[in-house]
Amino acid sequence: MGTTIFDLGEESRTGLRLPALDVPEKNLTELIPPGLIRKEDPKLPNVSQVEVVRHYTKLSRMNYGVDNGIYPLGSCTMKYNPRINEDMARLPGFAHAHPLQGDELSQGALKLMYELGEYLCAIGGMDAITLQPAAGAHGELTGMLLIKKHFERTKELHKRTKILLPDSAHGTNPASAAIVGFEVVPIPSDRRGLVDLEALKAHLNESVAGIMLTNPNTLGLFETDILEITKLVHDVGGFVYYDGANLNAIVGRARPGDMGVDIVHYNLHKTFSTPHGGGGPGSGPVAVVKKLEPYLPVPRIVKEKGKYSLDYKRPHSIGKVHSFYGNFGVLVRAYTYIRMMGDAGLKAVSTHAVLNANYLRARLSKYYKAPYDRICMHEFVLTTKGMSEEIRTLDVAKRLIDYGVHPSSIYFPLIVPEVMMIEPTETVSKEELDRFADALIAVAHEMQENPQMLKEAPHAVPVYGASVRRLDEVRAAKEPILRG
Amino acid sequence: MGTTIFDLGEESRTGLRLPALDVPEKNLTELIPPGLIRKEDPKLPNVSQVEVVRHYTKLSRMNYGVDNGIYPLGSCTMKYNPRINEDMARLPGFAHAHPLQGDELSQGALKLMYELGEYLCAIGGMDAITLQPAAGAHGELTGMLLIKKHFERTKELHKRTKILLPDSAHGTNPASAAIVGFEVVPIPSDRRGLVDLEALKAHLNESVAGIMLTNPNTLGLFETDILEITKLVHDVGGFVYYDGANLNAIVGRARPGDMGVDIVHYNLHKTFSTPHGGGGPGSGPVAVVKKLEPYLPVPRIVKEKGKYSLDYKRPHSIGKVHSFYGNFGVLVRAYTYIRMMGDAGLKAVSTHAVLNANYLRARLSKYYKAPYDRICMHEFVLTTKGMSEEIRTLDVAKRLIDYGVHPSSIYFPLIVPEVMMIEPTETVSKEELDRFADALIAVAHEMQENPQMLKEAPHAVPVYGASVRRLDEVRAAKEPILRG
Amino acid sequence: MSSFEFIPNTPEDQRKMLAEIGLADVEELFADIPAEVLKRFKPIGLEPLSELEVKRLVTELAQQNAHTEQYVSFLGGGVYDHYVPAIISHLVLRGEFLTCYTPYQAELSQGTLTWMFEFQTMICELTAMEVANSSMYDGGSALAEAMLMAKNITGRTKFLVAKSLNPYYRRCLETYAWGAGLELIDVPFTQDGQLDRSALSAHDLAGVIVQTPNFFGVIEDLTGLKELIKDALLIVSANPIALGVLAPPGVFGADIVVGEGQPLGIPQSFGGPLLGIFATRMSYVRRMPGRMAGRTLDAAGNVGYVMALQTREQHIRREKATSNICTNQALMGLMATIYLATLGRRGLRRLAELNLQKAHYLAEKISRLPGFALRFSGPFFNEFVIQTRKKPTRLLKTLRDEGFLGGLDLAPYDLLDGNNLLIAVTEKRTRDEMDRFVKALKGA
Amino acid sequence: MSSFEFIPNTPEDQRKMLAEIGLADVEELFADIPAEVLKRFKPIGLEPLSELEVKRLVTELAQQNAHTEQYVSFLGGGVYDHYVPAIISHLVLRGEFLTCYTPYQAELSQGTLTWMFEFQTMICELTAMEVANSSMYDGGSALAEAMLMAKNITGRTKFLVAKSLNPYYRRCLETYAWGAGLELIDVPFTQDGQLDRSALSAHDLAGVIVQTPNFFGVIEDLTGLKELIKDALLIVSANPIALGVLAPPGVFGADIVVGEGQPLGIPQSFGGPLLGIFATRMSYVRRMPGRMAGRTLDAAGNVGYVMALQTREQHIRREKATSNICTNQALMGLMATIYLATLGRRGLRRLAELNLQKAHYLAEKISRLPGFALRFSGPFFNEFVIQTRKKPTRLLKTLRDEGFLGGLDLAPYDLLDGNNLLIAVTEKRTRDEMDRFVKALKGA
Ligand SMILES: Cc1ncc(COP(=O)(O)O)c(C=O)c1O
Ligand SMILES: Cc1ncc(COP(=O)(O)O)c(C=O)c1O
Repeated sequence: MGTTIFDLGEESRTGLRLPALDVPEKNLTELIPPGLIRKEDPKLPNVSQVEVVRHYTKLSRMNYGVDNGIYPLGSCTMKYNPRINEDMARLPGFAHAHPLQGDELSQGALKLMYELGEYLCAIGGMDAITLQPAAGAHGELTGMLLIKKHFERTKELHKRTKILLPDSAHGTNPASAAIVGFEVVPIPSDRRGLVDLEALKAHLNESVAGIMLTNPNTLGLFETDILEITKLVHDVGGFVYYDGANLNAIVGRARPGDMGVDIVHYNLHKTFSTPHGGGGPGSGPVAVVKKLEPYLPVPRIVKEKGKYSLDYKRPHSIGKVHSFYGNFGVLVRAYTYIRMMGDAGLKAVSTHAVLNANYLRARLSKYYKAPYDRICMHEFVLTTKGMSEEIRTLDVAKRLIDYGVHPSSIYFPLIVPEVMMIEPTETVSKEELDRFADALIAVAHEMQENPQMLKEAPHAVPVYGASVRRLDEVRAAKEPILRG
Repeated sequence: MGTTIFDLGEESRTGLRLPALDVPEKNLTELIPPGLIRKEDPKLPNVSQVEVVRHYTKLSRMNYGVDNGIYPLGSCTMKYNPRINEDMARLPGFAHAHPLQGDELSQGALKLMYELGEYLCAIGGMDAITLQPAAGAHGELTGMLLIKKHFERTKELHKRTKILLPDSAHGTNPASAAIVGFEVVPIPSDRRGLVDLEALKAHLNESVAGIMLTNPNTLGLFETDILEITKLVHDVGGFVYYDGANLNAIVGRARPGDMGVDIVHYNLHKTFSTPHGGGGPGSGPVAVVKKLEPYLPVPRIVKEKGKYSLDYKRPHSIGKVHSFYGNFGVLVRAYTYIRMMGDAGLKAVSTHAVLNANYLRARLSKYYKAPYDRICMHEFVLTTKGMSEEIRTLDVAKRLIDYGVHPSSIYFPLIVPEVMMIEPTETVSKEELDRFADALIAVAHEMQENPQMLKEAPHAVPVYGASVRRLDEVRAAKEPILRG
Repeated sequence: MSSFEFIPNTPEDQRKMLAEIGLADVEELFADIPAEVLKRFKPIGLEPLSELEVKRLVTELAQQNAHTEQYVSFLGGGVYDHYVPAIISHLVLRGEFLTCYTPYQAELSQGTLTWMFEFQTMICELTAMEVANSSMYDGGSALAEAMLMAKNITGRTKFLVAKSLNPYYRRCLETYAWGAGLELIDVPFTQDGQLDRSALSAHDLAGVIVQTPNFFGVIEDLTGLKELIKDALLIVSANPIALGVLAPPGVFGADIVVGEGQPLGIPQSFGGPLLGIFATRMSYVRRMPGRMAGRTLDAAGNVGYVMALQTREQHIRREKATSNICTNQALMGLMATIYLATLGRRGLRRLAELNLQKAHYLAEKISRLPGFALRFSGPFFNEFVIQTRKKPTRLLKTLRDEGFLGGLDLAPYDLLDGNNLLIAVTEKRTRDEMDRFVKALKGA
Repeated sequence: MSSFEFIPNTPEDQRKMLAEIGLADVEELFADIPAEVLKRFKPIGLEPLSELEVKRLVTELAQQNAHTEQYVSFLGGGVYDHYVPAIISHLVLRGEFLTCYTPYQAELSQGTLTWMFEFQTMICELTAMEVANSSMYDGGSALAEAMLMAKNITGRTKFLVAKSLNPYYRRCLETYAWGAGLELIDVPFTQDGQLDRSALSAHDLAGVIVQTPNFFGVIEDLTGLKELIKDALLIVSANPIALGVLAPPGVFGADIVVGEGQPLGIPQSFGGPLLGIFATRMSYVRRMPGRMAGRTLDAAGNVGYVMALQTREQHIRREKATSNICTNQALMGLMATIYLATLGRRGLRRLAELNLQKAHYLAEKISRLPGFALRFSGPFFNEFVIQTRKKPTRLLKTLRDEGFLGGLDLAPYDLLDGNNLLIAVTEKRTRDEMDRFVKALKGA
C-alpha cells in the first residue's frame, strides 16, 4: 500500500521498445531552436513491462467495483456493465476512426449516433438531442447555455436572471447554472420531501429563466406535482430543466417529455450501463423540445436520403462544448445496451430497480430512521441521526466495509442530516440485497453494543497482503501532498 | 471460499438470452425418436450474467499468477506472458478460422505455422518439425512413436525395446515411453548430478531404442558429457530424445542439434512465453533430424511456389496425434514472441534466466543445503533435509505463502529428498529476486526459532475477505469428492 | 545490448548480481556447455522487432485467412461456429486465471481448483456419468486415451470402431493403437447412417467406440448397446451441445464418455486449442487419465479444493501412470465452465433446440432442390450429409464467391460413394442466411 | 415477461420481495407517477435483441467506417494515430478499474487513488508545473475551464487568443466565453506560423491563450511571453507527446497548462472519449477545477491516498465551486498513466524524436514536389501545413483510393488563404508508407 510506480524500476528499464528510426536522422538542433528543446527529461518511471503489469494488477486489486458485488451508491446507478459493450466499442471501425475523416468515411458512426439520438428522444419523449456533453454536469451546462441563448434571442436576458433549484439538488446543478451567470435560488423541500409548491410559487415571476428538477429527486421520491410545477414555470415564461440522473426509476414506463419538461439530460453511465471507470468517462446527452432545437451545439447529426452527415450550419447554435462529438465510445456502449434491452427490457429495468430499492427500504427502515417512510422509487434515504450519541453515518459506512460490501452514498442530499442514500439498481439479486441488508442491520446492533467497533472501522480491508485502515482525510486537506 | 456457481442463482435466471427461433418450429418428437430425447435436463446453474461475472471475478482473485509476482516453479518457466500475444491470437483471421476451410483460404495461418516451424528448427538446430503435439508430454509421446516407427521400418522393433532414462527425469518421460510399449530403464545420476556415464555404458547395447535426456537436467545442471552421451547412444544404434522443457537456459546460444540430438520437443508455454492458463493449453512441437522426417505426423505444412498447403501424403507417417494441427492459438503467441525478441532477445533470455537463477542460488545456498553447489543453469535445487527434525519442505513452501510470494516446485526431482526446485526466469527483477530470497531466508530462521509457525502455515491467505488455511490433501485422497 | 521490455534487469543490476555470484562475466555462467556446441551455434537470422512492428506483421498474416466473421459458415466436422458470449474472453483474460499454472499450491489456487470442480460437475451432469476430469487435449486424443484406459481396465486389445467416427479422430486412434499394440476393427454403418449392430460380433473385446451425433451428423441409438457388447467397455464420443436435447450416454450404460468441448464457448481458432472432455464411472476413477479437483477442508475446517487422486498421475507413478498427460487445456475448461454457467439449464436446452430446428429447416430446403438429397434417413442434430449431383469442389467454390463457407466435401475421407457435402448449422445462422444459401446452391 | 441476463430477480423473488414491502403488484410501486404521464407513454418501438444479434448489428455499423488499421493515416488536428501498447486495454478492462466509480470510499479505492496520484505526478513532470488534477473532459473543455479559472483568479474578463489555436478548441472557448460573459480577442500569427507578439497590446487582460505546437503544427516560442503579458495569466495548451522533446510550458512561466491527452495511449475513437489535461501553480490550487488524489496516512500510520481539496468541488461548494465537473475521464487518465509508465523517461523522449524526425522527412519530401510547398517556416513537431496547387478535396479523394487518410483540408476553417493540407506523422508511419504517400500525392 502506498507504493507508486515511481517507487519501482531502475534507470534504463523500459516497458516498450520502439521501432528503429527508418529515415535519415537529423540533428535535433537542426529541427528545433535550441531554446525550445527540453533540457531535463520529465522524471517518468523506468520500469519493465512485467513491472507495469504487476503494479497495475496489484492496484486494481485494491479497488472494489460493480464486478465485486453490490455497489449501492445513491444517485450513481452502479449497475452491471455488460462486457459486450466493451467489445463493440473496441471494434476497429469505432476505436480507430478519426473524428475528421469525413462524413463519407464515417457512415457507421454517424448512423449509430443518429439512431441513438432517436432512441433517447423516444425514451425521454423529447424532440431533438445533442450527444456532445461528456457527462451529466456537462449536459447541465449545455442546458443552461440553451436557456441563455433563447432569452438572448428573445431579448429577455437582462431580466431572466434566476434559476430555481430545489434544495435537494445535486451540487452540479447550481454550479452549472452559476457558470452561465444565473443566480441560483434555492427552493425548500416540504415535509413530503418534494418541492414545496408554495415556496416555489413565491419565487415565480418574470425573473425566472428556469427551474432545474431532478425527478425522482435525490431522496428517491417522485415529484408528484410535476405537472403542476412544469405548468407554473411555463406560465411565467421559464424553462424546466430535468436532471435525468435518476431516469433508471422510470425508464420504459414514463417520459420527462410527458411531464412538460423542456430540457433533459441523460447519464449514459447510469441508466444505460456504460462503465464508470473510476470516475469517468460518462456521457450526458441533452434532449430538448422543438423550440430549443435551433440552439443545440454543432455539429448536429442529420440524415438525408439515407446518408448521414455532420451539420455545422446552425446560425443560432450555442457552439461547441466538446472538441468533437462527445464521448463516442460511450455512445457505442449505450447503443448496444438499448438494442439488447429493447422496450420490454428497459421497462424491466425500472421495475426491478424500484422493486429492489423498496425491498431494501422495507427491510432497513425497521433499524434505521427513514425520514420519508413511504414507497420510494429507485433509491431511498435513511439517517443515523438520533440513533447514537457518538456514532456518525461515516462510521456506519466504514464498518460496512468490514462486512465486504460497498457502502451507499453518504452525506448527500444535504437536506437530510447524517444521511445514507441507497440505490441498489436492478442488476442485484435478492440474495445480494439480503446480504447488504443483513450487514447494515448487524451494524445497527453494533452501534449500540460496540460503538468503538464502528469508530475504528474499517479494521482490515485485505489489499494484497497488506491492509488499509481508515484514511485520514483531514490530514490530506491540511497539508495537501498532490504529487510524488 | 468453497462456494461454487451451483450455490448461486435461482431457477429461471439466465446469463445469456438466445435469439428467437426464426424458422417454423417443429415438434421435437418429429425430429428425434422419443427414446433418444433427453428426459432430465442436466443440473446446470441458473444464474444471471451479473452473478457469473462476480463469481468468476471472485474466483480469479483467489489465484496467484505470474501477473501477481515471482512464480518460481522449477521446470515450469513461469515467465511473463506478453499481452500482445493475446491480442494477436484473438485476431478474427486466427480466432475464427475453421480448420477445414481449405488451404486456399488459410494462407496466413499456414504461413505462420510454416515460419514458426522454421524458426524452431533453427533454434534447435534441427531439420524438420511437427507443431501438432498439444503439450510437452504429447511431444514426448510423438517422439517415442517416431522411434518406434523407425525401428518398425528397419525391422528391429523386436529387439529395440528399451528407453534409457536418467533418474532425474520428469514423470512424463517414462509415462510417454511406456504408452508406446517401451521398457523404461532408469540410469542413475552421479555425484555431479549428471548422467552416470559408467552406468549408462553398462546399459548400452542393441536393445536400446533410445535415451530421453533433459538438458539442462531437472537439477538445473548442464549435461557436460552430452557429446559423449549422444555418441555412445548413436554407436549402439539408439536415438537421443531431448526433452526441451529447459530450453530457456540455452536458447539463443546453444542448440540441441549441435549436441547430436535426434529428436527434441519444445514447450512453447515455457520458453516462448505463452500463458499457462491454470494448467494449459500448452504446445509441444517436436523437431527431428532428416532421418526421422518421414515419420512425422500428418498433415505436414509445405511451401511450394510461395503457396502453403497441408500435406497428408506421407506414407510412412505415424499418423495424427491431434484432431487437427495442434494448439494453433498457442502457436500464434509463440510466433509473436519470437519475432519480438529476435536472436538478440532470445540470447538475452538465457543470459538473464541463468544469471537470475545463480544470483538466487548464491544468496540462498548460505541458508539452505545445495546438494550440487556450483554454477547452475536457469534453475537449481535446494533441500531442507537435515536442517530440522520436524520441518519438511512442504512446511517451508506453505510458510512462503504468508510472505506473499509463490513457492518453488517441491518434491521434484525425486532423487533429492525434501527438494525445492527454483526457477526464477529472466522476467523477474533483482528487487523481486531479493524479496523472494529474503522471504526464504526469514523462513530458514523461523525453522529453528519457531517451527510451529511453519507447520501451521499458511496462516491467512486473504481471499476476498475470507482466508484459506492449509488444505487437507490426505482427506481429499481418502474420500474423494470430485463433483458437486 | 538493447534492453528488452520483458527483461527487467539492467547492466547495473547484472553487475551487482555477478558480484554476489562471484563471477566477472555472464559468459562464465555457461562454462558447462561444451565449447564445440557453443561454436556450432547459428542464429535464426531474425532482428528483434518492436511490438508495433510485430503487430503489423502478424495482423497481415491474419488477414490472409478467411474466417467466420467474414464468411457465413456451414462448416463443422468437429469444430463449429457457435456464438461465444462476450464475457468469456474478458474473464479468462484476468491475469490470475491466465498466468497461473497447475494448482500445485492449493492455497494460492482456490480459483482454479474451484472452477475445475465446477467443470467436473457440469460434465458429469451433461453426460450423466459419475466422474469427469478437468480436461484432455482435444476430442481426438481424449478418445485415444479412453481406448488406452479400456485396454488397462480389461486387459484386452481389440476394439470395434464405428466407421461413422470422425475420420480425424479415427486417425488419432490408429496412431495410438499402433503405438500401444491395439487392434481396431471397423463397424460399418447402415443405410440410415447409424451403427450396423449386425456387425457387432467380435469376441474378446476391450471396447466398442461410437460417436453421437456421428461424423455424418446422425444421432446414434445407443439403446441396448451396452447389453449387447457385454463386458467390453462402451466408449462414446459425444457433442456436448447435442446433449442439451439428446439422452446422455450415461443413461445407456456408457463406460467412458469423451468429446470435443470446443462448441462450449471456445473459438474455432483453426482447430486449436480445443478441449478434450473425459468422464467415466466412479469405479474406474483410479484408471482415469487427467487432473481432477476434489473437495476437502482446510485447517480451520472451511471447505476448499485440492488436486485429487494424484497418485494416478505421471509425476508420481511415472511409467505406471494412467496417462502421460501433464499440461492440459485448463483455460479451455474454464471457458466451457463459464459458458455452461452463463447459458444455464434452460439456456443449453434452448440452444440445442435452435441448432436442431435450424439444421432441419435447411436440410429440408436443400433436399427439395433438384440434384440435392439428404444422404441418410437417420435422425440428426445440427449437421447432415447432402448428396449432390455436381462436384462439391465446384459448388464450394461458387458458394465461397457468394460469401459462404459451404460445408465439407466428404470425398477425401473415402467413406461414402458419390458426391457428398457435410453441412453444419448452428444457432448463429439466420433464416435469411440459410435462404440465401439455398438460392446460391441452386444457382451453383 | 422474459428474463433478461442483466436482471437477476425472478418472478418468485419478486413475489417474496413484494410481500416484504407489503404490496400486491409491482405497478403499485409507481403510484406516485401521475396517471396522465403514464398514459402518455410511448415505447421506442424496439424489440429486445440477444447479444448474438446485437453484436452482428453493431459490427455491421462499425464496418461502415474507415479506420486507421485499414487506411494509412496522416490525419491529426487534435487526435492522432499513435501506437497504443497492448497492455493498456488489458489492464483497464480489469473489472476493479472499469466498474468502480469516483473513489468516495478511499479504503475501497486505493487502486484508483494511487493511479490518480501517479497521473498527477506525471503531468506535473511533463508540463513542469506544480500541481495537476486527475482529468478533464477533453482538450477543448479543459482550455475553456482554464479560461474560467483565470477569470476567477484575476477578476477580469478579457482574453487574448492565438488565431493559431485549434479551431475546435476555439469554438469551445467561444461557447464558454459567451456563457460566462468573457471577451476573446484574436492574436494573429506571423509568416512563420507563430504568435504575432506585436499584437499583444491589450490592457486589463485576464489571460493569454496559446497552443504549442499550434493548430498548424508550428512550435510556439514562449520565451519571455509571460514577462510581456505581466499579471495576465499565461494559459498554454500543449501536446503531451511533444513535451518529450520540447521545453515544457512551466519553464516559460505558464500559469495554467492544459492539453489533449489522447496521444497518451488512448484510441482515436471518432474523437471521444478523450482526456483533458490540467495543471497549474500550487498557489492557484484552490481555484483549480477537477478531482485530485492526495497522500495521507491511515489509522495504522501507513501511507494511503484520499481525494484531496474536495472543498473546491461542486458537491460541497455548489454554485461557488471552482467548476461544475463531477464525472470526469478517469479511465482515460489511467490509460495515460499506464502509457507513460510503460514508455518511461527515455521511451517518451525517443517517441517524440521518432515523430519529429519522420514528420520532417515527409515534409521535406513533399515540399520538393512541384505544386507543393511547406506553408510555414517556423519549427514544427509532428504536424505541418502543405500549400497545394490542386484542391485538397480532390487530392484527398485520390489518396483515399490508394489507401491513405491524406490529412486535413484546412479550407473549412477559414484561417489561411489558398489550398492547404494539414499533415500529421506519428511513430506508426514507416518510410515505405511515406514514400508511397509522396508518390501518390505526386500522381494525384
Ligand atoms: C442527481 C445528479 N445530477 C447530476 C450529476 C452529475 O452527473 P455527472 O457526474 O455525470 O457529471 C449527478 C452525478 O453523480 C447526480 O447524481
Ligand atoms: C522436464 C519436463 N519435461 C516434460 C514436461 C511435460 O510437459 P507438459 O506439461 O507440457 O506436458 C515438464 C512439465 O512440466 C517438464 O518439466
